[in-house]
Amino acid sequence: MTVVGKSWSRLTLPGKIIFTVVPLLLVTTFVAVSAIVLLGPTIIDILAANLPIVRFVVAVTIVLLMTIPTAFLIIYMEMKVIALMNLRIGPDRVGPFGSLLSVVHGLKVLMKEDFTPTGADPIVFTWAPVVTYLASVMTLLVIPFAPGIFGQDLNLALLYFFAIGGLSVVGLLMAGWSSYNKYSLLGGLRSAAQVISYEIPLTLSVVGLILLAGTMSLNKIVEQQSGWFTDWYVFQQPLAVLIFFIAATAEANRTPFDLTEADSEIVAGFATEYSGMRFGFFFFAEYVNVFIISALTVTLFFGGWNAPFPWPWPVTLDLDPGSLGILLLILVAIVPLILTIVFAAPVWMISARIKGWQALIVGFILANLFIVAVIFGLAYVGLDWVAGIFWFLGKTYVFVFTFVWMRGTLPRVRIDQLMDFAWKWLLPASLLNLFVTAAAIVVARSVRP
Amino acid sequence: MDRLFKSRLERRFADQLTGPVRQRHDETEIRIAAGDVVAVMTALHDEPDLHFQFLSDLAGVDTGVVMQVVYHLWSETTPDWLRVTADGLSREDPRVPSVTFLWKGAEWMEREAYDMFGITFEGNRDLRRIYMPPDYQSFPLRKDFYLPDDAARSPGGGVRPMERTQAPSTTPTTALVRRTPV
Amino acid sequence: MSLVPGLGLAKGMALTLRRFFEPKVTVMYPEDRRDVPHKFRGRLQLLYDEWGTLKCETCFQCAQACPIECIDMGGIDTRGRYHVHWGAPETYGERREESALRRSGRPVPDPAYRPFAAVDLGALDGILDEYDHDPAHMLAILEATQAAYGYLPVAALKRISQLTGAWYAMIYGTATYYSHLRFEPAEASAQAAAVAAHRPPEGAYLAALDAALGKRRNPGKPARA
Amino acid sequence: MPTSVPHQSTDDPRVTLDRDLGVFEPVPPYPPRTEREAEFYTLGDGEMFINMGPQHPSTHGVLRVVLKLDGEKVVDLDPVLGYLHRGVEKLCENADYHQAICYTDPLEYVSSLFNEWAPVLAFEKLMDIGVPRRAEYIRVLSSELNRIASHALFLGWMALDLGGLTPILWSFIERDEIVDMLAALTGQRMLFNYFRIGGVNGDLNHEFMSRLGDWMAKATEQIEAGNTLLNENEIFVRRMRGLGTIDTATALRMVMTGPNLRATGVPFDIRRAHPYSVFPELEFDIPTRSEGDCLARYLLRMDEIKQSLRIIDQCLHNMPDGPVMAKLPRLLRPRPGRAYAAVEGPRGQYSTYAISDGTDQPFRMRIHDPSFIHLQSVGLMMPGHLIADTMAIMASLDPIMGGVDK
Repeated sequence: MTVVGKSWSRLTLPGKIIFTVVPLLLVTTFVAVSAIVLLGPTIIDILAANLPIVRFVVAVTIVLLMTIPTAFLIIYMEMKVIALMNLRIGPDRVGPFGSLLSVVHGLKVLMKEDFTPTGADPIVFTWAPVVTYLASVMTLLVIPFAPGIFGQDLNLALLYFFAIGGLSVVGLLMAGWSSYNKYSLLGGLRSAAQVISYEIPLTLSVVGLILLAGTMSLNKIVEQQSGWFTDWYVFQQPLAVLIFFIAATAEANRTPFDLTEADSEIVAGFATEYSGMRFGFFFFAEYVNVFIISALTVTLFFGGWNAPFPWPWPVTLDLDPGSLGILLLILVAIVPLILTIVFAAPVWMISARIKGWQALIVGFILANLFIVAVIFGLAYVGLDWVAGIFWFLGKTYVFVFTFVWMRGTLPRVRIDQLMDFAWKWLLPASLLNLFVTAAAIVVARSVRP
Repeated sequence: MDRLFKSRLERRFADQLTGPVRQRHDETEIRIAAGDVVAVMTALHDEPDLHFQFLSDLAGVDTGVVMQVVYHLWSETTPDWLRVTADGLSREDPRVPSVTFLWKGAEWMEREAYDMFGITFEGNRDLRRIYMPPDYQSFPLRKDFYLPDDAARSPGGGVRPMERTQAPSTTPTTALVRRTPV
Repeated sequence: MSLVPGLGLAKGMALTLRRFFEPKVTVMYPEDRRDVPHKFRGRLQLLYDEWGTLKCETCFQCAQACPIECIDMGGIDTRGRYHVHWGAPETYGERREESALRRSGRPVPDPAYRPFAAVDLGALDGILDEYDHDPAHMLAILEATQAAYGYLPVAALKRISQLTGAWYAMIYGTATYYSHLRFEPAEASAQAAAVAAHRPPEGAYLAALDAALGKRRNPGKPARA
Repeated sequence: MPTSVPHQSTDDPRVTLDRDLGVFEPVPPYPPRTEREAEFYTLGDGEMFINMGPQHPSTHGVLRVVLKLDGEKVVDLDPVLGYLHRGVEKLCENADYHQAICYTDPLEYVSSLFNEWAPVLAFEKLMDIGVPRRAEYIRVLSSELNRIASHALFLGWMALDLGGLTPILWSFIERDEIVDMLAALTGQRMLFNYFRIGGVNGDLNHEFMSRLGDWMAKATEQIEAGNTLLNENEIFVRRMRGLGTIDTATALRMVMTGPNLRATGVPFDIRRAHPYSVFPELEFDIPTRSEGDCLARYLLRMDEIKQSLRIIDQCLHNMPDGPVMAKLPRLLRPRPGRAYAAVEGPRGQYSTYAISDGTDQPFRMRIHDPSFIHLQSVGLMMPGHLIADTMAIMASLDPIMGGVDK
């Protein structure tokens, strides 16, 4: 054995990793820096010339990545909220308050065996979850999260939304058909019937709003609702909101309209034969759908990213941290220290039993929370997109909570009652809403053109 | 104990009774032959002074010598349980008429008695095994049933998953998937 | 159903929301454990006395009484000669198989007692008849049996158990409790006595102990020879 | 039906199977044994079989139902039993009288006390044993508590089979309190094994009484609160009303008993029709409903809970002093004879027919279970309804597979 081999074998595992990774990193950095120096201008030129494409690629990537934590959050929310309504505690072991349990679920799904049942059509069977998932994710592209934060500002965003959203039923039908299982088939066909029936009231309920707004671009619809919360369309179209929400529940296959995966009737519907990550895609798609439907409801009827009240005084923060010079560094170093001591002091003085180091730890945590709060407060006041995202997500999660709440309360309807409700109640109601809106617009224009 | 009821029964079913009417606690027991089951049960069910509308229980019994089928009936005309014992069924081929024409709900109880004792209920539309697998060949509640011997006669000892259940006969039969009536 | 459509749904939703904030009933199991009722019968454990020895005296009463026959126990009898076992094999051997065989009209083999010498049990049946097969007269039955055979053959105990319905282990317990009942012929007992005679007498130890301690022990009970 | 054609696994192309394991056809691989079987397993135009169970989320145990469907509509069905068959009757024949009671305990595992009561009554008749009055009152008290626990669980299951997640957990809270107090009384939470021939195993104790007192104070209020979730829920009521309707004559023909019969308007309750124990001394009503549908069965059980609370209240007030166990010989040997006893359980009539041949083991012990009887009327109610209603109808009859399969 050579000297090199001997000294290598004496290294601990972290040592081995460091000795391998550090030279690699050095080489990579050198190559990357030289590539950027040599080719940088060219790349920037190319990117600048195709800015819309770059924007699209970045948006798609971000949206795709965003769906996963969103789904995790909603799954956790569903577990916890329903548990609390059931007088249980729910997940509480993994992470603080069990909040990482859905992440663990995701890992579990990844590790599980992914099998195809005998008799299934492997190609269709494999592609079905992908179609469902992509159909969900693609609709996220047109939703404006905040001023300037959106994937694409389409003129026909609403139409695009319904068109792509309707695609997900193709995925469910593919899953139901290819599984070679009668329960799956029943689930797939149920979902087809349900989604097609509820597309109509869903779309019709929004037509009145389109008449009012005069546009199908979601950005413009949101901008028209700025100002006080009375400007939101919910106050001009209350019936439409109700119809939209009910139909959207059915579209997202949520309780009480979760007939496609009714576990007490048809086991798990279209997902009966799925396992592993292919099932995970369906699972994620369902929760992403919940988010999307809530987001669209907020966008259309509840003012989108607008705060319910306009900020009373216009603020422009002209902070230029660079002007502080070396002082900035000193501030960054000293402020946390000072704050820690400031927050630790009262804690230390509260009780003689609290030791100094304990008080310091508490003070450090409090100081950090304070700093974060200050930074967010400044950002909220100073940056309009932070405020927009705050309000948008806040309102959206109120609706997500409503979906979960309904799931915790309501039993499931039967398939014939579902169809009756769509065709005999929702469709006439949405038509009525449309006619009344149209008439009101005509009258209003004739009175005050 | 309803003494009047005893005399009523003795008068009404004088020809059919194969033994004395016995009474103990709150039970009145009559014994009839297997052939008379239809007549006696119909009379008990239909006649207004008897009016036994509730079939409480239907049980097979193997006494070791003969087979019996025991019916327990309830009526508002008497405070007693009426026990009707169809007695004297042969152990080789016990046969008794079904009472499903009066109580359709007796169907499964008769199936159970068939499954456990091998008693054939003539007129039951669906007389097949209910608990034991279809290829099981012995009757577990009979007194001569002895597990190590009798269960071994059935393929798999009577324990099989539902997919593997074989044909009840010893010769294998081809699959019979009937799609549409011919 | 109310007249206003959706009122029932709204009431239900309000109820769940109210319960959302109510205190929860979950017991966080490994951290806090509920108190088990005093009468709880599910504990499977043997108790120890304050000196750390097992309280169990291998009396087999629990195994006999166990209605679902889940207790399986074995032990040596008080004289250290016979290994007694009570559990599923005995239970099934004595009860299930036997009664199944008896009812199906087949002979009842008894492999468990084959190693013991066969004895003619004709006399025993007379004794049992005399006492009306009543397990309440067990001691008298056993004494009469010993009088008839000179000792208590295992086959006879088995037969008594069968005919009186008393558990075998119970009869065995009765027989071992009384010192005048014996399980082997008198010659074997005499042999054992002869072996015992070779040991130094117990009194010698005690006398030495008294001398060493310089005081008299409790003179109440004479030492057994 | 071994097919000799090698079948390639889709999952792993290297694996070939000697039979097509992935495809399970509910049609049995042998010629039909009866006309009914032949008729059922013959498919008409546009019909298909669907095999529900034995592993299905809501069959209340291991029940297998072969459904013949026309689209989503159920044309016919064939329940296949025996997945939980333990041969309890045979086991009881080979156990002595005390042991036999333990075997009946886990039959309907949510209402164990009634399963014990029927054989205990029959054996007491067989041996002419009188039971002390205090023991009778304790039996009534504990069994009515068990009835409430069983009904509470039913209410939750019903909702669960209709897709509601919450009620089942709320009713488990209710049941847990009752089961805990019964554990303080009997020593076990589920299989109480409390009734003995000639009395009960142990007197009332302080722990039980204090728990019972706490619970009684809030019981009515709690049960009412849980009910508002479903009773007025439009979705629930619309699904249940008019579903699985059965009329009085048919119910009698199907030998139904208990709440399922009373929901059709017959006030038949063995506690009144053929009184046993101390029920003649107690005051209670027999709630009936005339609709005979799932909603009636559901609401009827709710009324029964109130009546049970009434009975418990009276038991506590009238509880006499005295022993709880009759003086019995250690070895029970009834003289040859026959006895039949029935009790009114939460599902209907539990009864036992015991024959003694003079030994210490019952010669024959027949156990009659209401779940078994009620399950067969599913075949009568189901055709014409949708697949979603199969579970609702089945749940409304409240069968427990432990009792169905014995």
